[in-house]
Amino acid sequence: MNSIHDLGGMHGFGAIEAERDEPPFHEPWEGRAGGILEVMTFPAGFTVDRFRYLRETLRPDLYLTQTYYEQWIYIAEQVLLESGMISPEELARGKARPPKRTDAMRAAAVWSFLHDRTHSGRDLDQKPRFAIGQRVLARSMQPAGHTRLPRYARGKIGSIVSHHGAHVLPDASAHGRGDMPQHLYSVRFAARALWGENAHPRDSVHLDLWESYLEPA
Amino acid sequence: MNGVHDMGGTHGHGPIAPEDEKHEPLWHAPWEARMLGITRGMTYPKGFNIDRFRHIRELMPPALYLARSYYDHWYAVCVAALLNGGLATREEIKSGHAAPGSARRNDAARGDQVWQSQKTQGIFTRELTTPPLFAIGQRVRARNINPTGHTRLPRYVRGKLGVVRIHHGGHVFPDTNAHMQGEAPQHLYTVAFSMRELWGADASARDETCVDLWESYLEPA
Amino acid sequence: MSQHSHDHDLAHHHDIHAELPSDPALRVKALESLLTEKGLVDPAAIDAWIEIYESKIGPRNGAKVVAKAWVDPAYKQRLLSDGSKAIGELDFLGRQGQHIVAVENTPEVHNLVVCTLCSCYPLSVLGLPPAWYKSAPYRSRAVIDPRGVLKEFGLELPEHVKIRVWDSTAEVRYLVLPERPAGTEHLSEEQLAALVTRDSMIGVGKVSAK
Amino acid sequence: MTRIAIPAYDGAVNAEVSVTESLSDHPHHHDHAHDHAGSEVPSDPALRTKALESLLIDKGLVDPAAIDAWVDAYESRIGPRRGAQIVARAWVDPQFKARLLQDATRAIEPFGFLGREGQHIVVLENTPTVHNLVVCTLCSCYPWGLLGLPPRWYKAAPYRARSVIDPRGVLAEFGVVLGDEVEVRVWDSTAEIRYLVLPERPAGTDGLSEAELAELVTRDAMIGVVKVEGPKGRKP
Repeated sequence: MNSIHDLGGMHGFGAIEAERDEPPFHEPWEGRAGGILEVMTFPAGFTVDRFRYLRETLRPDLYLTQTYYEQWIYIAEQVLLESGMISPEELARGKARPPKRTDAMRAAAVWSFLHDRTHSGRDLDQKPRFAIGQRVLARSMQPAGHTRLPRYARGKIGSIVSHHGAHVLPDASAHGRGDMPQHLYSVRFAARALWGENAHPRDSVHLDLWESYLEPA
Repeated sequence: MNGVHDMGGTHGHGPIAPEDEKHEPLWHAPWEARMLGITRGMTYPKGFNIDRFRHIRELMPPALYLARSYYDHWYAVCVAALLNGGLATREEIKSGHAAPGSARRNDAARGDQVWQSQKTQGIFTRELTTPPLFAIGQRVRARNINPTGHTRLPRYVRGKLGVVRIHHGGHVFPDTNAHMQGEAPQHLYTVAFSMRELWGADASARDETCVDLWESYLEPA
Repeated sequence: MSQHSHDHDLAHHHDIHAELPSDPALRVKALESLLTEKGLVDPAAIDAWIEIYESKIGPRNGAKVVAKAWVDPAYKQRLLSDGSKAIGELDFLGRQGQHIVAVENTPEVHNLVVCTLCSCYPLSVLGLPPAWYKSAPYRSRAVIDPRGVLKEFGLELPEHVKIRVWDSTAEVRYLVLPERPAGTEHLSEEQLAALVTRDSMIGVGKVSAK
Repeated sequence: MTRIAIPAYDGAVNAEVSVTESLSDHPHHHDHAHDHAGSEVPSDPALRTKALESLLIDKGLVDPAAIDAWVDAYESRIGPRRGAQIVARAWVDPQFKARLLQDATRAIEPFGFLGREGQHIVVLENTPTVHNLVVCTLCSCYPWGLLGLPPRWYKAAPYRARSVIDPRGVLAEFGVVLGDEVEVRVWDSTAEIRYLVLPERPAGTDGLSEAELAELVTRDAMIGVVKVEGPKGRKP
């Protein structure tokens, strides 16, 4: 979706405020929020792409004002509500109704969970459509759901820098349509192709793009 | 600038939820009327113009721009104009009162002048001696430019091919006027872009969007 | 392409908003008092502006233009070829000099007006824009999903109709000339004008005979 | 509860899904009857988090000790020291460096860094003529397994918006001014590939051990927003 999360190339946000010796968490609740989103019980079929998509559905002004971990809490609430694991009444009142489940991840399992996390690479019989060095056009597409093709690259011509094998397609995985793996490529776009003749002639931006985002140029 | 004000084609803002035309009040709160009157009637810094007004609105912090309502944007612009023009101080804005001993002007537009002024203000056409570069029916491409200052070339048409539909003659150029660098008038055209060109193969084959674009936004295609 | 353009001096007003009351009614009241005290605004001028938009300039002006075009083919011709001049003939009390282009709806073409970048609107013929016209949902979607937008206004157009969206990026203002509804042959110009809605002149509605 | 239409989890697009905006005291900005103040404070996230945690515990959906373990992992076990060890090794061991640039995922396997997203690491080498910079414009993707949690600025709008359109301006804000002859390569992490910048080894570090070199390597240098500086108090 072309929502406010698609920030690449936007103006008006001011200076980057880098903090010296930034702690992992600025408040204890940030750690709790982070932990909840990692180790809580998710509905069957939940994916990292669904997680990202839900973040994108946050109201645009709140997306810009809420901190990162506040957004995670929003995501947790959405997951629980949309899956029916928690009812709106339970969430609003903060009181659980039985039954209570007994299968939450235990502390002893956390370290190996971090280690054995499933990843997005998949085997695919189909041959890659594009070769390294080939010129490609990022398609002009405007899906209402989740996608990882930023607006600023759409309709622009780049060249394939590398092929990463096949990966789960976020556009499908975020909406319960399975993995639908596709070949994934790093594509280099000259800054001038993206931003016009005032951009620096030596600069470039690289994006990881799925095969269906691209067509031969 | 590529700010949040450049909303064409963005998602996530929810339903339009219009009020019924017959029942929608002119003002949703009394302060909205006062804010309109202030905006129209107040004294601005010298050289201030409508393009500058729009640009200052664009410079609002993005989250505020999205969260606040229309006349509240006007409030933000007026406050910024007063502060930047040295017509009021932060303390005065906060207190709502002039600092003791500060100057008082006597040249604000009077109530009895309003009717006449609203009839005459705001003419943006300018005579040009240079002939137009583009003809009606000609294919043109909107340039891919990303200025950090004010522009009226929306992001969603940049780099896209269109057809000139109307030639409007010379018009004040907002990109310079907003920065008080002069009116620098240019030929203005209405350019039609097909929805497929703007949004890709899934868009309607019949529909189009017409956008008013100044000559320097365009190149022959 | 530095982020900090020559206008970065404007940005210093940003941080003041956090120090001001959140209630706009309070802020606007304080601003009005301050401007009055400093002689930067005449409260009577504020009243006069409000009066103009409350009782002098509004969509009735546009409705008169539309009704006249419906009953007078020669006027309609002039309206479509030079909107500003044709509207000038009606001698409205309203603001002069707006550069107006009238676009005609037909059974084949439906026109829709928006301003994606701010909220430009044909004030002189329609008065103040409705809240939804200025809101993010309309501004963002009118250009990418006009059929979906029209559906939200209860207007479902057949596939064969061509939609033309007009994004008002300049000082040219667009007025939609809606189709005259069937069954209105016996009505007077004045009666016809009473049928014309503001929404139909923005292009989000059609005029109905009832 | 405000209701907005979003494509639903089950794949049915545009189903109505309840959202929890009402929990955060914000009047919805489409509701013109409300005041639209900018200084309104969202409901305290600490309270909101606590309420959520209690509820999840009551439902048996989370074990609080597991949250503790997760927090501990990122506070004390997983952080930029990991990436620094890889960089230092590459500086002292040309063969390792070659393998790292060829296939980073395999090259760093022996370090035993458990890898959140560890399977798809790409290492980008900075040289006097090429400077790499990593961003995620769409969300906040970051090599957690090698650098720990991303800093706040990396996740914030200014960096995400500007690094792709004005990388030199961004770098200048971090104190790095690059000459026109240098090529800037920005990497926008749109997929599950995670990028780690291999910074240039600073001059005057010939006598340093691998461990001493690792001490010099900063997180920001491995994101690509700064260069690694030589040891303080030493002359190059």
